[in-house]
Amino acid sequence: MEELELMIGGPQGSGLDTTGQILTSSLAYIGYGVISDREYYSNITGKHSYIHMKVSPTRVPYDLSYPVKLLTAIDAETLYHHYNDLDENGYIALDSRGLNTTLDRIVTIESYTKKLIGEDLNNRIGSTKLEDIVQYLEDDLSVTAILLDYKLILDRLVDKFGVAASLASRYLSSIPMGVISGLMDIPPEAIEYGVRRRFYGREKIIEHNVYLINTISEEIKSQYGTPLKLPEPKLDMDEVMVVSGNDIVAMGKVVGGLRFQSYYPITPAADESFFIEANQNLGGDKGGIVVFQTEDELAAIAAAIGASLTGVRTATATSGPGFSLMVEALGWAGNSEVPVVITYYQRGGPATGLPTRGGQSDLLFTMFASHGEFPRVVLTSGDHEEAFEDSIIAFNLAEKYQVPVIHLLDKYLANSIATIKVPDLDVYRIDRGLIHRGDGDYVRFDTTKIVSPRAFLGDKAIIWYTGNEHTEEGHNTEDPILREKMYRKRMEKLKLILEETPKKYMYRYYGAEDPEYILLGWGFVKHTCISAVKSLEREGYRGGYLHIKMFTPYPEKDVANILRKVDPNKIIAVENNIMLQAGMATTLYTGIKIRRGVKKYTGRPIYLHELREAVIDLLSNEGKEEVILTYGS
Amino acid sequence: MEELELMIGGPQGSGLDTTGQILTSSLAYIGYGVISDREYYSNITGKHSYIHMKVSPTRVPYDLSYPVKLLTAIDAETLYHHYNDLDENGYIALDSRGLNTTLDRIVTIESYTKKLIGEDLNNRIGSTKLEDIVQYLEDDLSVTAILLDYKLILDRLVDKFGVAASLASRYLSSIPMGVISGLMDIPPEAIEYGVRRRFYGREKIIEHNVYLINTISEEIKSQYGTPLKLPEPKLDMDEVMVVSGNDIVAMGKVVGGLRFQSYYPITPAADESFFIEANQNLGGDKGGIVVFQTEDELAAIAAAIGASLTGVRTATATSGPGFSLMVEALGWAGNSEVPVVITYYQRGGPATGLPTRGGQSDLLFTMFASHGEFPRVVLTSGDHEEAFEDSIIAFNLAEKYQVPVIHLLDKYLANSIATIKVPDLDVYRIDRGLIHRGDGDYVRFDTTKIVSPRAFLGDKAIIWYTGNEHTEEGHNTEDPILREKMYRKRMEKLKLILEETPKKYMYRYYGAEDPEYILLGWGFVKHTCISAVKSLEREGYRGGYLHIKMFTPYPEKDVANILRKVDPNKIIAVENNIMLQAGMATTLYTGIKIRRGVKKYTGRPIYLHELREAVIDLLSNEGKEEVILTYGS
Amino acid sequence: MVVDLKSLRTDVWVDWCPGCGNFGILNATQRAIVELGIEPNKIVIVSGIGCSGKTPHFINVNGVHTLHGRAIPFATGIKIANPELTVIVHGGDGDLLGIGAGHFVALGRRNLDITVVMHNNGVYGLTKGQASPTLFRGEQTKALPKPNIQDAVNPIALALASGYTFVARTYSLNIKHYVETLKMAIQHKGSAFIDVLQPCVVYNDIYTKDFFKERIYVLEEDGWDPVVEPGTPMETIEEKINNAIQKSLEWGDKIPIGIFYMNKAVPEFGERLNTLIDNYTLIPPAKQPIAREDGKPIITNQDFRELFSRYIIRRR
Amino acid sequence: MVVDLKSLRTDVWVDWCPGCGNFGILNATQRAIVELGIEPNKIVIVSGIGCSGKTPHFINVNGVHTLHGRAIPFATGIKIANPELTVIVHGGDGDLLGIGAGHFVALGRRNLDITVVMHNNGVYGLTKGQASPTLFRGEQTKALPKPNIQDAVNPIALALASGYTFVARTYSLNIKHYVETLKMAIQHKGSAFIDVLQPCVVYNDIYTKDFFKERIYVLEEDGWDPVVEPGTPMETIEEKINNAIQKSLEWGDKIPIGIFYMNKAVPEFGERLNTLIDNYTLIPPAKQPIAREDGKPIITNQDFRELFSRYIIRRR
Ligand SMILES: Cc1ncc(C[n+]2csc(CCOP(=O)(O)OP(=O)(O)O)c2C)c(N)n1
Ligand SMILES: Cc1ncc(C[n+]2csc(CCOP(=O)(O)OP(=O)(O)O)c2C)c(N)n1
Ligand code: SF4
Ligand code: SF4
Ligand SMILES: [Mg+2]
Ligand SMILES: [Mg+2]
Repeated sequence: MEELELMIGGPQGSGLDTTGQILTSSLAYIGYGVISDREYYSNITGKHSYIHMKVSPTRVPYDLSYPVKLLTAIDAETLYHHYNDLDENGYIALDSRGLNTTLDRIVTIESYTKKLIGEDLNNRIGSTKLEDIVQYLEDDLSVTAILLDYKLILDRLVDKFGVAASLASRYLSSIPMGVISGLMDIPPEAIEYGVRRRFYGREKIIEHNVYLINTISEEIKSQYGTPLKLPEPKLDMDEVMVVSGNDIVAMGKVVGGLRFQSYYPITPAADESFFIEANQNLGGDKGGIVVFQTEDELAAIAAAIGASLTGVRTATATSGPGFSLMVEALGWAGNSEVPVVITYYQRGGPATGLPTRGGQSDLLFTMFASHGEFPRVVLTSGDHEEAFEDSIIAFNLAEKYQVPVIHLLDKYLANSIATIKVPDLDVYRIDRGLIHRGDGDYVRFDTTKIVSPRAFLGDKAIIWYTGNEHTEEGHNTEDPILREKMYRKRMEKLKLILEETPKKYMYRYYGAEDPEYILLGWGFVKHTCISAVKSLEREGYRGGYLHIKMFTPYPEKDVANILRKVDPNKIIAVENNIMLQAGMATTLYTGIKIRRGVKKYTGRPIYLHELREAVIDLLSNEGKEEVILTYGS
Repeated sequence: MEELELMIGGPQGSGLDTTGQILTSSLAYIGYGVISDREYYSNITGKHSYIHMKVSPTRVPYDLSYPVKLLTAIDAETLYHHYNDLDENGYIALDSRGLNTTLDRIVTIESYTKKLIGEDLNNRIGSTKLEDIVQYLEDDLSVTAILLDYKLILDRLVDKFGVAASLASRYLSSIPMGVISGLMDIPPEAIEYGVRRRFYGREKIIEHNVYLINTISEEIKSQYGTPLKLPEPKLDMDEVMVVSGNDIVAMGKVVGGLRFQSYYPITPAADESFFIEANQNLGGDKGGIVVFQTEDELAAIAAAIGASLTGVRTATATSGPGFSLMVEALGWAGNSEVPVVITYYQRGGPATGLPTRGGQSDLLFTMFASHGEFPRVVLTSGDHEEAFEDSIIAFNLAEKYQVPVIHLLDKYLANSIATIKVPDLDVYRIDRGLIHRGDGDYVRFDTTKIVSPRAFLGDKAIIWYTGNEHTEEGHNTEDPILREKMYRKRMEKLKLILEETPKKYMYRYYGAEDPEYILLGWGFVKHTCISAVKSLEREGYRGGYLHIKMFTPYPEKDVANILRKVDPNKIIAVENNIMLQAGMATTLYTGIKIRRGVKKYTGRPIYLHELREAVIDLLSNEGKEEVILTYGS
Repeated sequence: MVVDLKSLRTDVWVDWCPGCGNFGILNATQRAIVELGIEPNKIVIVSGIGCSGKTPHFINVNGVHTLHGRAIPFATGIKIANPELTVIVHGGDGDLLGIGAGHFVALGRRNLDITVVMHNNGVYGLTKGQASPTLFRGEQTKALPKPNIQDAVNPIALALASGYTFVARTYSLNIKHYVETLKMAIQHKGSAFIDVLQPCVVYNDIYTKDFFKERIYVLEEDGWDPVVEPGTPMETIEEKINNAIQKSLEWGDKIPIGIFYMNKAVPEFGERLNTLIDNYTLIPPAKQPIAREDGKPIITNQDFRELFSRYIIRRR
Repeated sequence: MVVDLKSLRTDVWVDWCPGCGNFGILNATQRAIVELGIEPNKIVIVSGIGCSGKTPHFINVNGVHTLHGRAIPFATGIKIANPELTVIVHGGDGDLLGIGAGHFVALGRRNLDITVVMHNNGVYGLTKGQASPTLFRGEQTKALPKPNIQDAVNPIALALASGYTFVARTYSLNIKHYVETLKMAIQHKGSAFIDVLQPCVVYNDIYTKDFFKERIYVLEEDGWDPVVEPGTPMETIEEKINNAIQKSLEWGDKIPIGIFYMNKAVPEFGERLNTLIDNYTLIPPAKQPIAREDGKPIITNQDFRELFSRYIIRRR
């Protein structure tokens, strides 16, 4: 076994988040590369949630795929969602007490989902009883079922440590960890390391968890051996960071010089602001970062712009509904040439949509949001490393060109935890662009330059800003000639950005130099596409993946050159939306019509196995325009 | 002289609006076709404003152009703005008392504008004294200057009617009307007709105005003759309407079944709501229209959506800044399949921009506004007739397909007064789409149909709506399969709309069947483009004008077919924006790259004379990509 | 149609946390509807976003689950277009007094006949426990990394300052009191606001059931007279408003619930509209036909000419 | 730098209507700045959209003319990022209490040291005279086709309910009173609100100069004590708030101007931030370096490892 995919499922509120963090830390401590995606409902307690994790000894395995080798369930419901996700010869762990559960007794499953599951189970097995499902898995897939009495296990805590019986259930999530630890042969000190990190300083909790996990692990090993043990890790990192997308963006922003972040809570963006707040003190003389919870997103962006005018690097973080409310002020920033970064985590739309699920359906919106025309940057990131780098670059672009920068990410990235290299900060520079420090004859909007030097409110010069068209001083004007000049000055920044920005921040190409087909994508589809291309190569399809990072301004010439390597019919956009928005943006700027695509908009990520199939399908059926993916619970 | 262009200028607050209305009515009464554009600052009192009017005996002359034959000035400032706008052998009328004014004494002109004017005058004439400018116009352009002592004229009111001296200045704008009336030989009863309409019932005011205008007119005729008299009118309309764009849209909405309009005041949209409010009572048993001023635009759109759910045809009217605030709720309407019409009058952006000037820079924004993907209609109108028709069609599309419809107009249309045919309402049908009236087994979002029958809140069925993804009943769901189904169901409406909507609501083509070049445009550029094509035809350029009306969904096949008649290099987009947004939309959907354009974004309309020149320029210089227009004060 | 508690339930699983105060609100709201005997198709529950926002899905009457902060304007449109509907807004404290505060104030200015029920739990429940506008400065509920640095807004005082003509507070676990209060609010002709104290068992470890149990007392039992009848002199009205505001400042060992203020003398928004629009009350927008049998607009050519005669010119 | 009245004028023509009350506000604001002796580069005037919104262009100090309704949040960002600046908001009554009401309430909850000057003219001036939120129901100013059907909001009461610690009213044509009031508001450490009665000569034919001349009287001359000093007992504070609200209801033959309420005991927002952020007061965001001389981030590799040590794992 080269890599391992596993899953832990249970109700929201049962500690899955913590489980994911501990396990990832433990595995990272041993030296494995890990990605861990978390799927959950917009609900605080009770609905089904799960962690889908991929572990590799050789790389950071971003390309989540199905089937999984191991499924551990905290509750009975889990198996109903995932019995189809298991690999042959796989393993499941569940509570032996729940075996006579039937589907109709699970109240927390939505009726539609229940109907589908019921139909499928009845067709396949003729029963919805858990016991029968287990039997089926054992028979048909040679799955090994590990049945444990969860209550008895938790009672050990009561017996050994005197934990109150009512509180013992808080340790439920240690049971799957124990099973995983056993089957994978994770050493006890690695588990302890992971637990200790998570519950830093809370010794009792650490003790209980470690005890439980490690004893279960031993028992599992003695009974089942260590069939899921991976080869020794071979990644060349002595040190890794275990971070979610939210975390790493926050870190990038801190390094990039963020000193004022305003926000209004929203999934999946808010965790970034909480992270910054938790780390807002930079150490005595460096001061600290203001993290400001506003009354709404209209205020969040307005406050960020206001703060920026004083010369502070400012940002706000939000998601679709919040950004929709920021649109008017975005135009103000564009008009007044204000550097401000909007970190935008896409989730499933439209409206409230699927608030805790992913999507990539806001690209065209960000490219054209707000009435009127003004320059902006739309920058997107495909993985944690890119996200870190882009978070710094975003500020540089914002200040150098005095434009709002929208850093567009998605929930998949935001909520997945990865083990990545600790970045080397020496490669970064803070580029603040042109700054005017004196007083004298200064005018803020000097039309002799495309980017005129910026002075800060509170420094020596007196400055005016306005949302109206303005004179060089910043006073309202309606003079047609001046209007034309000022308008063009602003818009010409787009050309400048395109000329001056290194290409790697605009797009990246992976794969064959002479491809027969090209996948085109952006954001979190990146590694899944790269892996699909690689894997298809082995089957004789020579292809490439074009990863677009900057959509405004759009690197049209380079992209066109790359895409012209293949017939337009051999370009396949891969996106978490229905319109193929990156494809549309590409057509818009290159004139190359992108007709074909792999689309997924269920809120779940695109998995490698389904992408591979879809690409093969499209490459083998010329007439087919789209494949719509729906895998994942 | 076949047609006449004239101008009346004066300070904001001096009654120019009224002047335009009276004059247009008087001319319409005689039988002329008139268009009257009004340009004004974002200011209540004092800044320069003017009416630019074109009068034709044979048509409604939408194609405003320069130079003008007659300039009448209420104040001294006017001539500084318009001395360049005059035609040879033209006429100016101004107050003899202001002749020794110099530019530096006019405080109300912006400093930048003043600088440009000063430089030009000094170069050309070596003086900024009004007297010298008049002299120059007489010498160089053979202009006839009609110098009148305005104060003496107004004193007649004091003498004859005992009007208080302090109030006499309210009649100032009658002086230009008198001059125009004289030079054009407008009969006294036509003047009286126009005045009476405007000041209906206020007999004293009517008397004073009529007296003043007609006496001045007589004097002018006796001194200058009637050099600007047009041929007898030949339009085949017995009856006309004299309406602004705001007015005609309001009328269309009333006819179309609007019963609830929410709005928040904003230029240039608010006049539409005031018009509806003034006419809200439809006559006893028909009831009346609620016109509801909200606390902001977030509330305006929310209230409109809420009202729509009860089965009422609802709309809101706004401009860029307001629409920017409506973006989130727009997505809610799309997601919940709510018919609602947003009448959107574009003005100069971005942000507050040029609040009282025109623009066409919000097209791409409306096409992609709001996070997530959902169907919508973006419909645009090119003149008053189209606007009327589209206002009705908009409701039909909204209800038939249960989608938000954005009816995109511009300030040029909104604020220009035209004489148009009284519409025949018998050609219109109210299409309310599928409606469910009973109770029983109804579900609101029946996925077996693309458009499922709508029930109204308050009728028999119980209904749920939500901004989340939802079940057929309207409850939140996160089921991936149902999500995919519901999402696709919504998006497929776009195809349906494209298939079922008559082509004339999507695009119109004017000009040669075998063109050598094609102008592509939308909105108020329509007639100027048609006239340019016609006029260039006479000079040997055979061309056509493609007028796009619907941008979402986009009639890509038909448009591509038309555009393919010419080399892509011979397609010229003509737009009041810098990005060539309709051109971009066209590339996006057809793949035909539109590189060349005539752009104007000074906030003033595109004039025929400058468009003609620009098109010739582009047709004669293959390498040239753009011509930027800036004419107009 | 017989409306009973059972028929007011839906098939949707109520996904609030076990022990959440929202259950009390849900049950009591259903009970009030039953007791008032309003037909389910004539009620609309309009909600914002949050745990509170899910309420309509659990009640078998019309439900409109809108956007964060916008429940009031959606509800406003519904009520104005079809005044025969009973419209109840359910919103969170963040929803109504944070992002929605502007609309909250505006509704007071209209006295439109809507009942606003605020689920006051001191936190942003659904986004995992940030401070809401009703949490006091210095307080640090469970999910807060640091004590709250914003002052609380006083919902009762804000409602009074905004012009609500019915202002009350109740407690989500005092079902009886809630039911009575809601019934009176619905029956009141005008904008009604109910501040419902609602324990959030997951995130608010300050304002718990225990906390409230000891402190809550009922205003009505206290010889309190909040009612303004038509004809009451201005000074008395002002005095009652002032008393109500003063009462609303009481938050410590004793916390009053009950009706703080109720003014029957202010014309409702529909009445106001009726002064502008012919027959608004009789044939409001939702009752007006817009097309004839043959599909033509109800406005005929002749109607059009009459309505807009001022804009039509017959050539001389 | 010597700041005198003349140097506080700009070259921009003041395009308000002749006789507009805004001229008084403009002059008096300049005068207050001169009298306080604040350097122009350390003041920022932040405005919304409307006739009132144009104010900053006419004063030779920093000016930020923002969006309709958003002046307060823009100002909030400026002040928090650089607390050494004196930040004054100029907004219309529509701007602050209509579209901006949510932010108006939120500022009160923070007690951030900003002064909000509301140009209260009862109308939406720049959009040609629609009713603003301060116009009473039933009133019909010049441009209204029909009498106003929304109730007025009481700005003073709303400010008090929202938590402003300095709440005053003045009159745009009583320059002396305006100057004194504004000076006190600026000097007050906390959120200050001034309701400025401002005749709009073009659209408001009810609240004219003549109207105000007869009615206005100065609270201070009346033995009025609105000040809360640190240490004042809670009951006294509540009483003062109540008195202030009661006073604010007075609008008829007599209209009070002056300070309605002033509380010196509430910690300002910057102080609150200082409890969370090391040295916030000393080195607020605007004073923090973010790069080293060589352009590298001020956060070194070592700093990074220290700050985020919890997220870094050294392989076993
Ligand atoms: C425009 C927008 N911003 C943010 C959110 C995220 N959000 C969802 S619920 C919520 C707060 C809920 O708090 P509250 O209104 O108090 O309701 P509760 O959950 O406590 O009942 C927020 C901020 C959103 N849905 N929309
Ligand atoms: C989002 C938005 N909506 C509407 C407008 C149009 N608008 C400009 S000024 C104004 C109202 C001004 O009234 P007020 O705030 O009272 O200021 P005043 O002009 O009376 O000083 C409005 C609605 C706008 N600029 N932005
Ligand atoms: S988070 Fe709090 S308010 Fe939300 S359901 Fe759970 S207990 Fe109730
Ligand atoms: S419209 Fe009114 S408020 Fe605006 S400038 Fe004129 S008088 Fe002043
Ligand atoms: Mg809450
Ligand atoms: Mg105002």
